Amino acid sequence: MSSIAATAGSSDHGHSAHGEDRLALLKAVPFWSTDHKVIGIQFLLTTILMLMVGGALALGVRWQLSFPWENMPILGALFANAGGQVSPEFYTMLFTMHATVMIFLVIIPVLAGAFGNFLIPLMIGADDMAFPILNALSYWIMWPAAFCFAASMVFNDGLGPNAGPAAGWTSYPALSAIPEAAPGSGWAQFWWLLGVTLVGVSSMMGSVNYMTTIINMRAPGLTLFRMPMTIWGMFITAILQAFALPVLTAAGFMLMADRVFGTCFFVPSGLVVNNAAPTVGGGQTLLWQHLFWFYSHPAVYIMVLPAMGMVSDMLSCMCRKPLFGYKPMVYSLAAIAGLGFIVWGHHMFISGMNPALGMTFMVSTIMIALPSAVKVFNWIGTIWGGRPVFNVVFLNCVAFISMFIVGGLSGIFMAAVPVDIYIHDTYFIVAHFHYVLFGATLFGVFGAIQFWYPKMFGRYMSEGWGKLHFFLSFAGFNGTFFPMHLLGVAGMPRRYADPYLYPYLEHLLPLNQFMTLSACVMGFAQFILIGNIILSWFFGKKAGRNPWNANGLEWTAPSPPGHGNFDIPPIVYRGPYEYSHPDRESDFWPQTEPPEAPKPVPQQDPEPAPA
Amino acid sequence: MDHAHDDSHPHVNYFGVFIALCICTAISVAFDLIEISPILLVGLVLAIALAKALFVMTYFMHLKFEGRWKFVVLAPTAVLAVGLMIALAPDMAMHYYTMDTPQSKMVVVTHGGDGHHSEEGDEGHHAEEEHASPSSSH
Amino acid sequence: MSHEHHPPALKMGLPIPNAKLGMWLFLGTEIMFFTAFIGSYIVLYFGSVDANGRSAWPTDTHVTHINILAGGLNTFILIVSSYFVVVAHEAMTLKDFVKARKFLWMTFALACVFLGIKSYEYYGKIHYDILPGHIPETAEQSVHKFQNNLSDTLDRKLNDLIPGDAPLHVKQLEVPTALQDAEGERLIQLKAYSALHSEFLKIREAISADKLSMEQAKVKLKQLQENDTYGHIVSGLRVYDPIVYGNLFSSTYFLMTGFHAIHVIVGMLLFGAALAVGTSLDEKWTDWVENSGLYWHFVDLVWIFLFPLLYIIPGNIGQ
Amino acid sequence: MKWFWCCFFTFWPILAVIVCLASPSLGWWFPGASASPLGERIDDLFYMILIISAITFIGTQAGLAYVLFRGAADTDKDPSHKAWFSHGSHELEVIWSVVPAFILLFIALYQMDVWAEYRVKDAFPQQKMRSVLERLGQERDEDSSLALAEVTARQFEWRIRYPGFDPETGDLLPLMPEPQATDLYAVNDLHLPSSSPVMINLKTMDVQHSFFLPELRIKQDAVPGLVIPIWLEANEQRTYQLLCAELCGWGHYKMKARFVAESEEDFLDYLHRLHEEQNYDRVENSEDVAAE
Ligand code: HEA
Ligand code: HEA
Ligand code: CUA
Ligand SMILES: [Cu+2]
Repeated sequence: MSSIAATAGSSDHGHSAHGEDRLALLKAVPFWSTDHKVIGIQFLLTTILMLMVGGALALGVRWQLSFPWENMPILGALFANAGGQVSPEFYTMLFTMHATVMIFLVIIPVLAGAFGNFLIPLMIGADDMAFPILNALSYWIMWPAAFCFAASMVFNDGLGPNAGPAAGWTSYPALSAIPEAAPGSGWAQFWWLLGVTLVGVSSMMGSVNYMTTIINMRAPGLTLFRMPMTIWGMFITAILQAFALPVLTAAGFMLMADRVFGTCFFVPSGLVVNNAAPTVGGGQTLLWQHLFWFYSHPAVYIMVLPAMGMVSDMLSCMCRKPLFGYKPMVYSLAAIAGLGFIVWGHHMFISGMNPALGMTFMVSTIMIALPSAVKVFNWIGTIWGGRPVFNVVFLNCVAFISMFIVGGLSGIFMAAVPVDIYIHDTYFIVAHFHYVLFGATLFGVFGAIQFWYPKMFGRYMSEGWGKLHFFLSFAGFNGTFFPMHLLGVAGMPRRYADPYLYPYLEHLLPLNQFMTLSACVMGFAQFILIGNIILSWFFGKKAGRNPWNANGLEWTAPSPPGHGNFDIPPIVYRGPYEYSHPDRESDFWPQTEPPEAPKPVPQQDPEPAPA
Repeated sequence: MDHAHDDSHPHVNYFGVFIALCICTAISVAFDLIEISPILLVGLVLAIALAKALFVMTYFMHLKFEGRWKFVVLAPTAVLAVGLMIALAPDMAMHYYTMDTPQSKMVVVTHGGDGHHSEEGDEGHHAEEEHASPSSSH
Repeated sequence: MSHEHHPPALKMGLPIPNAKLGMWLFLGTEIMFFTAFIGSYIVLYFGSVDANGRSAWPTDTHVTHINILAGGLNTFILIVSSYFVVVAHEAMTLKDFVKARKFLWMTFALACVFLGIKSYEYYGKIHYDILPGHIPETAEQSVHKFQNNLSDTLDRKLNDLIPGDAPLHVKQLEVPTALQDAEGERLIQLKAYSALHSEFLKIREAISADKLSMEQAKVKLKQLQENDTYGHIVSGLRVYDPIVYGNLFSSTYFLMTGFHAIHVIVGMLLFGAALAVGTSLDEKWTDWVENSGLYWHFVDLVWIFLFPLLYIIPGNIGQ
Repeated sequence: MKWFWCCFFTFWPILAVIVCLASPSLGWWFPGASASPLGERIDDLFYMILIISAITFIGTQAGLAYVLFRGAADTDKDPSHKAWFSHGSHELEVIWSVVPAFILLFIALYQMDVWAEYRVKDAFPQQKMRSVLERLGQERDEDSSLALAEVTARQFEWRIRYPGFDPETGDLLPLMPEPQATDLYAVNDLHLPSSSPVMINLKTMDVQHSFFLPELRIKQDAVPGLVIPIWLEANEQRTYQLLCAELCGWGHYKMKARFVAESEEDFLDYLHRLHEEQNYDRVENSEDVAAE
């Protein structure tokens, strides 16, 4: 912990007077506040809560896969009746809601909602978002959405094996469009769709807000190519959201209408479902898949681009070295986003899509590895020749790179259509997306929590506990998800409540049990994270304005920043990655430091009286 | 309505634009009344719609007087909007595989209606008749 | 709204206020929203094929009860209202708030007219039961629908004649006793009912034996309607001709026009907010009027495309 | 501590590689060698991508380990020494975009044939499929369907329809799009001739399902409202697993069926057996039934 440890402590003392401020930010959390920092923290705490909910649902899934049809402890007693046994309907509901919670209430809101909100104004030197009220709404609308999801779990027969949406998070019709097709999903599916629409509205509000803020409210001197990668990531994510999400919202309305008003966009006529009368209709089910993936493929990049941005910033700071290839990094981010719009069909290779489309989508999908490759190599290049500090932030960032490579490479297998014929809808897919979603994004988020925590609360998080959390998460994660590749190759289909019905899968049971064990380790490791977050509020080492000796604008504001963020309006003179400049004494060069400064001042900290 | 000629910052003859839009609408409706080949009609009517849209955007929405950012905002949506439809077409509009629905097995004969505008006529739907080849699917 | 903190010379970004930029970006999202609807409509239109592999979309305006003149009128109304909005905004920038209010009011009124015409069209659809999920697509379904409608009519009549909560089949059993006790008008009604009911039973039997074609059903209904005793009960009934892909047609029609109408209502709310402040409308509202105006023009734009796509082109292409 | 983490990030890729190398022998690998020629080509493609990505994986992880170790060593040597001040290298950027670009383009183009053969109707081995039908003695005219059976998925079973025999000549009839009086039916039991390509039509009665033969590496969704042709060719005469691979409701996991690949004679025999079972009117038993 060379240079960081050396200087970080020095600014501690000046800010002990901020104690009052620090709590003020937190105290606002349960209430309506339009301050972007409060909203960011609200989002962060909510998503961590939801991570536990989604994780508990995942553990339910894992239970059934390793101890099929045995009574489930804890969760079983709570939810499933029939003596705690997981019924097939309940299993379907478990993985549907697991994915829903993780994607719509954890990953998307933690990136765009929590870090987007907290960081965008601070990193561009603005005092708040462009539309603070809209911003607050975009948080509070999460709760009705969460309520809808909860309602979708308890509707119909109440908490029970027959309740809940039963069509997976992809919600393919006709299963999702015809109530008779999934007995018990009656209103549940409707509530689910309503919930998705509401999170959609929330993200849409957020994205318009972020775009406006980033375009129009940058501090003087902060040109586009001086923006930190985090901001680029958030900006491009917002663009993706803005242009892809409305399509899903529209499709969601169509599906809702199919269920409720008797329309038939996704229901062909003449289907005999569950011995009911043949359907009256005329629509096409594939239309939903196209519209859904037109959003949800860009959405997977929504779930990773901000993390890529944050990792770039953290890596550069932790290695005390400029980001390797800043412009290629920006362009590749944009290229991923652009290509991301034209690859959605790779989820539909074997869905009866026109084969010519299949080929087109294969080529575009494989080519998306190119900008990703540029990013990976540039991250490695950033560490190369740097002076890394092996702290929790850095470890999580390295894990991000390492895991993203695995998840990305498995993406190539699936992008190759002939191979996808075999591995589609097997656990290979499940492995792939957990590697990118948890392995990459969540580790990035863990790092980001550690990194910006001092800015949020004015205190450091514990390094020791952080490392333990990292170690257990990493080991548990790989223990859970690496074997899924092998299950996939062995042909184990996903969304199976009982794969062992098939002789050729029987011998995979022990492996599955090992994975469940690892999942428990990983799951319980998250308690360490939560403990670390809570305890550090009270006992963490106090941090000054710039605990990591970083260059970004956010570090020139007090920790935690008061309302309006900056006590001195920042003016930007350079990019955010001028670490270890050979002509300077200190190994960092804040963006706001005027170039004509007669003597390099190591610690730029004018100690203004707190407001 | 001549008071529209007030001069404000961008000098636009809003009333003129308005008249142009009305004329376009009238032409569209006129196409409906005259005999004209369907393909020509589709082309013309869509062209007119596009023209109207451009009128509204350039003058009423003041895009003519905005900076280059307008392209940055509008070009991606335009490309995506058209692209989405083009990408949907091979699957949804043309069918690579045989359809297997009752409708797709019927032969629909339309005895083209005699006139256009007997609005909400007294009888029910009367012009179209289908000769469904006896739906033998079930 | 927008915070302009930095001196303009140092301001980064675009030379337009945040609110306007935000509105434009929002309109970008709206374009994609309607693209999903309109795009789906177009591909479904061409994809709804019959045995010849050609689109069998119901296009005849007599069948679909699409009224091109009503659509054209609505186009005109939206254009006028768009024009009024620009005039109102111009008046705002010139600080002529009286004039601005006048034009905002007129816009608001025109939006109401638009919705009125829209409801008239909807009413026509509802009247002919061109509603998603209700439309028979084969002769068989037409006949069944006729049977169901007849049965519903009878049930309603029965409930009128024998009020109470008892289930229908119980009431049915009470009819003979009621017939004995009744006199005067009630007796006539009851007789009509039971005569019709026995006709209904025959029809039902014929239908379940597949012995009533649609043409026969029409003749039958005509006979029923001409009957002096019970003709009046069934006077409102109709044997609906089947419309192939009618359900999909009405789904898309209601989806697109419905969401457009919702946007119109939102626009009215935006203008309503500016009008609600009454005479205290002042320059603080200029941005509001401008941005609501942008939104309103977008609503107009959507309609400009819906009009040819829903009204003119299908109405002419089918023949 | 930092050395521990360097080793940590080096160790796990090594472990991953070892696990992968060991897994075939532990049974965590393909369910047997591919049982169809197309499947063999799919496997080959899989292995090709596996090799490319293994090289990439090892390469990038080794690179990562190298920079970590080097970084750790540097901070050890001279704590006051600053990091390398570099904003990147144009040449490197070009190299590491162009090289992967070629590799990726190669992967993409190399897949096309197999995909076309599997999915593009004109590229199906129609000649071979026709000759099987001829050997089975099917009366054919030019445009009768090449499909030998129609598989209809439904919650939660597979229904199979075979063409029947001509009541007069006893010849096998072609499969008609609409059910015929002569058709033969079976549930969850698909029989087809082996060792030559045969085609089936895939349909669904209700929601979306997916026809999955893991040993043959074949998978195709059954889409409501569409008839999708699939062709397959089993190398061996034996019974294979048939699963459903697309979520189709609570019973998705139990849409278990079997696919029996047999010789052409056995297949005809099977059809004859089906024919007899179906036309067997239980006359002798009718009294027993009435007695009950
Ligand atoms: C954060 C989320 C995320 C990310 C970033 C990605 C990234 C990628 N994904 Fe993934 N994907 C998902 C989330 C994500 N995916 C989810 C959630 C699903 C399943 C949804 C469901 O069905 O429920 C899915 C499903 C999915 C499928 C569908 C599979 C199926 O259902 O049959 C496919 C198919 O092509 C695919 C491909 C890819 C590719 C090619 C990338 C690429 O972007 C990866 C590029 C990165 C690299 C390749 C690594 C780095 C590069 C190098 C080291 C350079 C050298 C490499 C080579 C020369 C090969 N993904
Ligand atoms: C960001 C997204 C995300 C994340 C983080 C995760 C995390 C996890 N997922 Fe998730 N998963 C998805 C997204 C995600 N998943 C998606 C999109 C699907 C597809 C669904 C579909 O097919 O439709 C899926 C499907 C899926 C399946 C496949 C189900 C199937 O197809 O049948 C499995 C099976 O093992 C699984 C397991 C796990 C596990 C063990 C974790 C672990 O990482 C979780 C670790 C646990 C915690 C972080 C919480 C710890 C909390 C506690 C320990 C509290 C316990 C309290 C009580 C019990 C009261 N997931
Ligand atoms: Cu059928 Cu899954
Ligand atoms: Cu994807």
